[in-house]
Amino acid sequence: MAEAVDSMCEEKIMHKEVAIIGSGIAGLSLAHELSCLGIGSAIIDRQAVAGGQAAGFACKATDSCQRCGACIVHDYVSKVTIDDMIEPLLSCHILDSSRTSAGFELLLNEVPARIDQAKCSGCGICKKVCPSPGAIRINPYTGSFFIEYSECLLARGFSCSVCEQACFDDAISISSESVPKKVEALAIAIATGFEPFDATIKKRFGYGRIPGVITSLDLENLFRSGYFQNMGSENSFSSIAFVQCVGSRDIKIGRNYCSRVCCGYAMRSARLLKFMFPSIKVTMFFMDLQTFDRDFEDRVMAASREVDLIRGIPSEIKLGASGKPEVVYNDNDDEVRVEEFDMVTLSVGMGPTTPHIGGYLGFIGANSGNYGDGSFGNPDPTTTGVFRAGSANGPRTIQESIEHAAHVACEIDRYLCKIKSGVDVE
Amino acid sequence: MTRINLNELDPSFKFKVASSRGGEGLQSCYACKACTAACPIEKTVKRYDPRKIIRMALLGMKKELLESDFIWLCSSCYSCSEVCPQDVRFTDVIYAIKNLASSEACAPSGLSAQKGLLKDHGRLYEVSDFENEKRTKLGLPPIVEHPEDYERLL
Amino acid sequence: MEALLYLGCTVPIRNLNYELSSRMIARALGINFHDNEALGCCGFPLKSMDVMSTILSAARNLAIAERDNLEICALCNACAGTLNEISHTLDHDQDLRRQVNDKLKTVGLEYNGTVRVRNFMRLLYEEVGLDRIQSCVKRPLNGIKLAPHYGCHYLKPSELNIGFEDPEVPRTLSSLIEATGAQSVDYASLKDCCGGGVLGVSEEVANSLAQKKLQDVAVSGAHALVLVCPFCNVMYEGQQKKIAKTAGLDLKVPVVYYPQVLGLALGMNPDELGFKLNRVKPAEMLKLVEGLEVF
Amino acid sequence: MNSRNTKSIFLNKPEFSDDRLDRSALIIGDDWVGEEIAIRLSLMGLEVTLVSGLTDYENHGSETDLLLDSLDGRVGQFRATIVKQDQSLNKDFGFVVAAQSAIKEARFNAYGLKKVPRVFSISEFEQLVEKGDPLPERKNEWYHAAFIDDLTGDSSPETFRQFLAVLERLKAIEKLQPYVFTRYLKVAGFGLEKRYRELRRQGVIFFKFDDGAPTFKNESGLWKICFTDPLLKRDFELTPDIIVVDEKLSPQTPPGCLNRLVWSEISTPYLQSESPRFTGVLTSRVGLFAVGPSRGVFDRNMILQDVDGVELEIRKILAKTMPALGRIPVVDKSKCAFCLTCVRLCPHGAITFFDRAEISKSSCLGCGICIAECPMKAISYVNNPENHFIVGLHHDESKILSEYTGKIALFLCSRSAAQAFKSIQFIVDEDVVVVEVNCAGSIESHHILKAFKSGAKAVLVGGCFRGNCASVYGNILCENRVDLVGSGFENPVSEKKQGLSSLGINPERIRFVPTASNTPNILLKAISDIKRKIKGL
Repeated sequence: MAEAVDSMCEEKIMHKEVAIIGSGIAGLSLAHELSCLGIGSAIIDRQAVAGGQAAGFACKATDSCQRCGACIVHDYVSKVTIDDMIEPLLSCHILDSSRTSAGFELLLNEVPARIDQAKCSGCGICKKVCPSPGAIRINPYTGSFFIEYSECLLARGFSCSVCEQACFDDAISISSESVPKKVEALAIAIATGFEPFDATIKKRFGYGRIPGVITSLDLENLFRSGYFQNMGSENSFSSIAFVQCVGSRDIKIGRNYCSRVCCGYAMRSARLLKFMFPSIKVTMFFMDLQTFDRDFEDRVMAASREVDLIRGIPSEIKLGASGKPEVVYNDNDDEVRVEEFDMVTLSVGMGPTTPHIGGYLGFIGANSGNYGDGSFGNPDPTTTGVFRAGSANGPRTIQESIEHAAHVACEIDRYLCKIKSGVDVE
Repeated sequence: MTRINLNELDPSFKFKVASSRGGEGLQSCYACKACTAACPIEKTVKRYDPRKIIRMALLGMKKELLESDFIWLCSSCYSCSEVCPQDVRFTDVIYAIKNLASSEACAPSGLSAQKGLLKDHGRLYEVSDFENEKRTKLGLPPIVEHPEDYERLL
Repeated sequence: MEALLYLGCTVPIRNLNYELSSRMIARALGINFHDNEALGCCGFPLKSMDVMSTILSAARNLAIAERDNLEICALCNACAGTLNEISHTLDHDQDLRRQVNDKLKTVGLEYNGTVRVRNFMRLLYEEVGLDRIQSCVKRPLNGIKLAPHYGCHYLKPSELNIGFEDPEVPRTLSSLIEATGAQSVDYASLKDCCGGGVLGVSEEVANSLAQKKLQDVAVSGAHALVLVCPFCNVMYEGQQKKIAKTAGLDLKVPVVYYPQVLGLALGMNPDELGFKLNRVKPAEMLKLVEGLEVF
Repeated sequence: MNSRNTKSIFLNKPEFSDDRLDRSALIIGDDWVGEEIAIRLSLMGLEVTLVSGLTDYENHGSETDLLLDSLDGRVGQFRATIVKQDQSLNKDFGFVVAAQSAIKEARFNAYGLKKVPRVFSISEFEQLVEKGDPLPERKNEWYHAAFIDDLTGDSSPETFRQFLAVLERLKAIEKLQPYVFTRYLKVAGFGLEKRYRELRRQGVIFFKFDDGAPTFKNESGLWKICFTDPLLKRDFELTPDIIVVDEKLSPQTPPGCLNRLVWSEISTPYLQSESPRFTGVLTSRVGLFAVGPSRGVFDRNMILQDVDGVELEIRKILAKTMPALGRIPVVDKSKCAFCLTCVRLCPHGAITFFDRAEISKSSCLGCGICIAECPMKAISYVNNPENHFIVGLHHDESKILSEYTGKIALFLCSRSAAQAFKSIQFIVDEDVVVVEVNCAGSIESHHILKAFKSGAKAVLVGGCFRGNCASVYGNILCENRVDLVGSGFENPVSEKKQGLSSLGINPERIRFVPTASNTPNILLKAISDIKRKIKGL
């Protein structure tokens, strides 16, 4: 297979010092820091738009900033976009990878449907004519359009070029075949981020079954989409509950670790909702409140005046007679209560993205992405030349991911210095 | 209520429960309350609370726990075990505690009687000729008692 | 298919309607039940006293089934649950099995951990299947509304039911009911415990647990409560009068076993299915069965 | 303001040009963090000076006996006065790293405990454990040890990690019953949850109090802990053989001269501003870095990451690979009136003053606050005429002014509102004119007034949320100016408010909208709101 790709794309081999897998905040900031150190990199992502999960997070500012950091992602996207040292390889799937004498070789496949951003004027005709809803989307940074290939009819084996024909700017290219690409790099950085816990696994919380039960990521989308802002004054939205530790601190599902970011996340969301709807009743079910900010004490004190803090995890969320979720829990006075809420947010924990990586980077031995083990947070000693940045190495906030990426940039720099000076790194 | 002096309790009790069959999960509990909220008995009898029973065992309140009436109230529905994120398996833990109480002769008389029945008949109900006649009339095979096996095994 | 029918203590003495109807429909659906008179108590009642006694009692029955080279089909949820649990435990705990076998030797038995245990519903669901049941229905129970009650040991511990049933959103009994053409009615306390486990210790507590469900079913519009466990039957049928009296309620909830319901759909007559032995007569339900002479 | 510091503004004649950065660093804090950084920076070829991180001269047991007395300046040209006993010397540095260690303060007082032989702080006890003889005076069969960790609820996972380590070491001791009294278990550190579970299995009992914390009573020399178990809701007492008390980790109060350099909020002792834009070790002053406790991070691994962060940032500055800052204001010295407004208000300390104001290119982030605030209009972005407004005027005002007619003028901060606008640019109708600015702090009242004068229907100013501005308070200055234009200010002579309404313009036509790069909806709503309003006027 490798030969076949070789012959097809001889001119398309890209040489970079570092191949970064994942264009989330960790990948972006790592690429930026490396570039500042004079190290070139390629950022590979399956998605058509850089930014990863953090780009989908919402601003939690009330009348003032709550330091969630979600807004910074935009800065890094623009920094990376204008940087010649960094080659973004978006809409690219990794087919195969191997270790070579010079480092690593990655075989990629660029999806065959693309919009040339330089030509696109953003008229939106493509979106209007596209027969597959969700295939043509709006880039949250530029407002321009891109093709989400997994939703495109081409990806499902149909032939379709409606958008290409409709485009006034000649910006869309739909080819029948995907474009193979090859990247050669001296080091690999895994910045694949995290996978949110699949809340349907905890069936007793009724996610996907009971209307009004959402995950923290759904709540982000509601914030972003302006759902709450557009609710208007006649809304019937008067209560929301947060259930912490869904998919973390849970040995039954093999997640014997604290997801670290959820308490802060939920607290910020709670305060934002309280700011939007001053009379809303916010209840938070938790086990131990984790420090999430340097002024934790003040913030928790402030929050505890606004939020009903209930120490205890509910046993079940039921569908109430009125069609709203009912939470069964034991309150602070030891009474079992069944309380109806307009909305219940499950604060889903962060999990490793191992299943993806194991597939194509298994050979590197980079599959120990298990957050649950004790080595969590330490560099993987068995994988020379492979680095992990951001949440691929353990649950991290946006700022922590940026800081960790800076640290990994230094580590990569030291590694490259060593191999360039001929020091035996094994 | 009088103060309980921790110094006078038995710290080894928790290890005793944890080393009994079924009691292994006792020390995994971090008191998240999910079991209490799930327990159907707790809703009727406040003094039966899985989390509190675990706590009493952990603190070494051996005498009070083993002599209590409420440890026998578990309906063995496994609701607590299902919701527990730490895999405590409280249904098994409470069995272990009840076993310890039984070994200290604290079991309700009804339970000891059941053991007697099993030893005498090999089953919970004595099978009389009347029962077997009724069964034969309905075309069902007769029931045979095997007390000797149970006598030997138990 | 072949299975060793495990009756346990209660069914063959107190719940002959369950046994009768189960044998009837098994025969009709091609399940060949074997009887072995050596079987005894599963050991569940001794669990509170001494778990080891339970293990030995269960192991004895498992060993008998192993000798017969048959899988166990139990009618009682508690028996099925206990035997299943102990068979799992013995599968994974070699030390315990050695210990158990030392004891079993004294009664001339040995257990090597090969016996599968399922309750009758699981057998129907997995071996016969909904499609075949549906195709065998001669008299669809259209218009009949039934409230299923699974019972705790049917659903839990969930690790014993992987691939079969989900305790959070149970559905097998409902779909079995619907296979007969009847309508399965959902109600608030569907997953609640009957309370049978504490009846021996506190009748008051046990009754208060059962009461909720009886009331819910009474207002749900169901013609009967469908059970699959004699333990639950003790509460919902046996205690119903007492519960109603204590609480000052007018409760008359007919309680039937699933095999009785299925039997009707398969065209059997109520007498064969032991309906005479039901204490609260499901008269409304039987009235709705097409072409049936109401007794 | 400290008088000495004020004076130093005059005395510090810039000795370095921007192209010549001094390859030396001052590290404030001389324990392990400071030393790590010192080693790293030395390896980079920097000349390093370590001074004590303590402000209190009398009782410091630091390695060096150098103490920082004053500090001022900017990247490449920091000037410090360092005191060594009675001597005082001035020295110049290219960079400054604040790496003060955390203060560990045992919370005996917070819990009403007194230090007696059986009561230890966790650090003291840790040393006993290391010596191998941690349990004095074993009398009873069971030895009860009480560990008080974070009853106040504000502790860090690092303290819990310390407790875990100690408890793990104790497990070999037979018949020892440890109790941990706490509020929230801080397991949000890597690996802590797993270790916590293991300790439970080993028999450690954890009491978690929401309120009604235990009380400590001294009874004939022994401490008795009385508490209501939050779980059982029953009263207990315990007379432990030893009590081990946690320590509050807090940053050291930085020397006043440091605080002044970074516009740190008075309420916090941290050197990093609230804004999340100061990621890693960055502060609002280029070339001054905050590490670990100085910025609120206590985790050892994260502090070590900061050491890398410092190396990286210094290398960036030395290699001048910082992204082109552009839009650096320039002072027209002939107009400068010596008023020091710019010096006082520059949030990045980029402006020096010798005879006239001078802006350091490597320190300036180009926010333009100085331009807006200079009463003499002596400062402008002349070196990059296109860019007072990124899309806009200043030097070609007539062009953009003509575009205002009949439209809504949007003045948007490049870091927030302008980015948010990008994602809605295709949705918004064409009756808006977008003027992008580097920082909302550079928008002056006259920009707004000119827009109205040129026929704008309304003006909407989009800046960062409070606490988010990369120039600390550019957004607040801007908001105040918008307020002033809108509602007016009182004329001291006529005692009348003079604002837009005095010009016959309804003040509803102007609004400041706090926005973030990822809140296009807020901006969109603000635009449609103001459209609706002006329709009604």
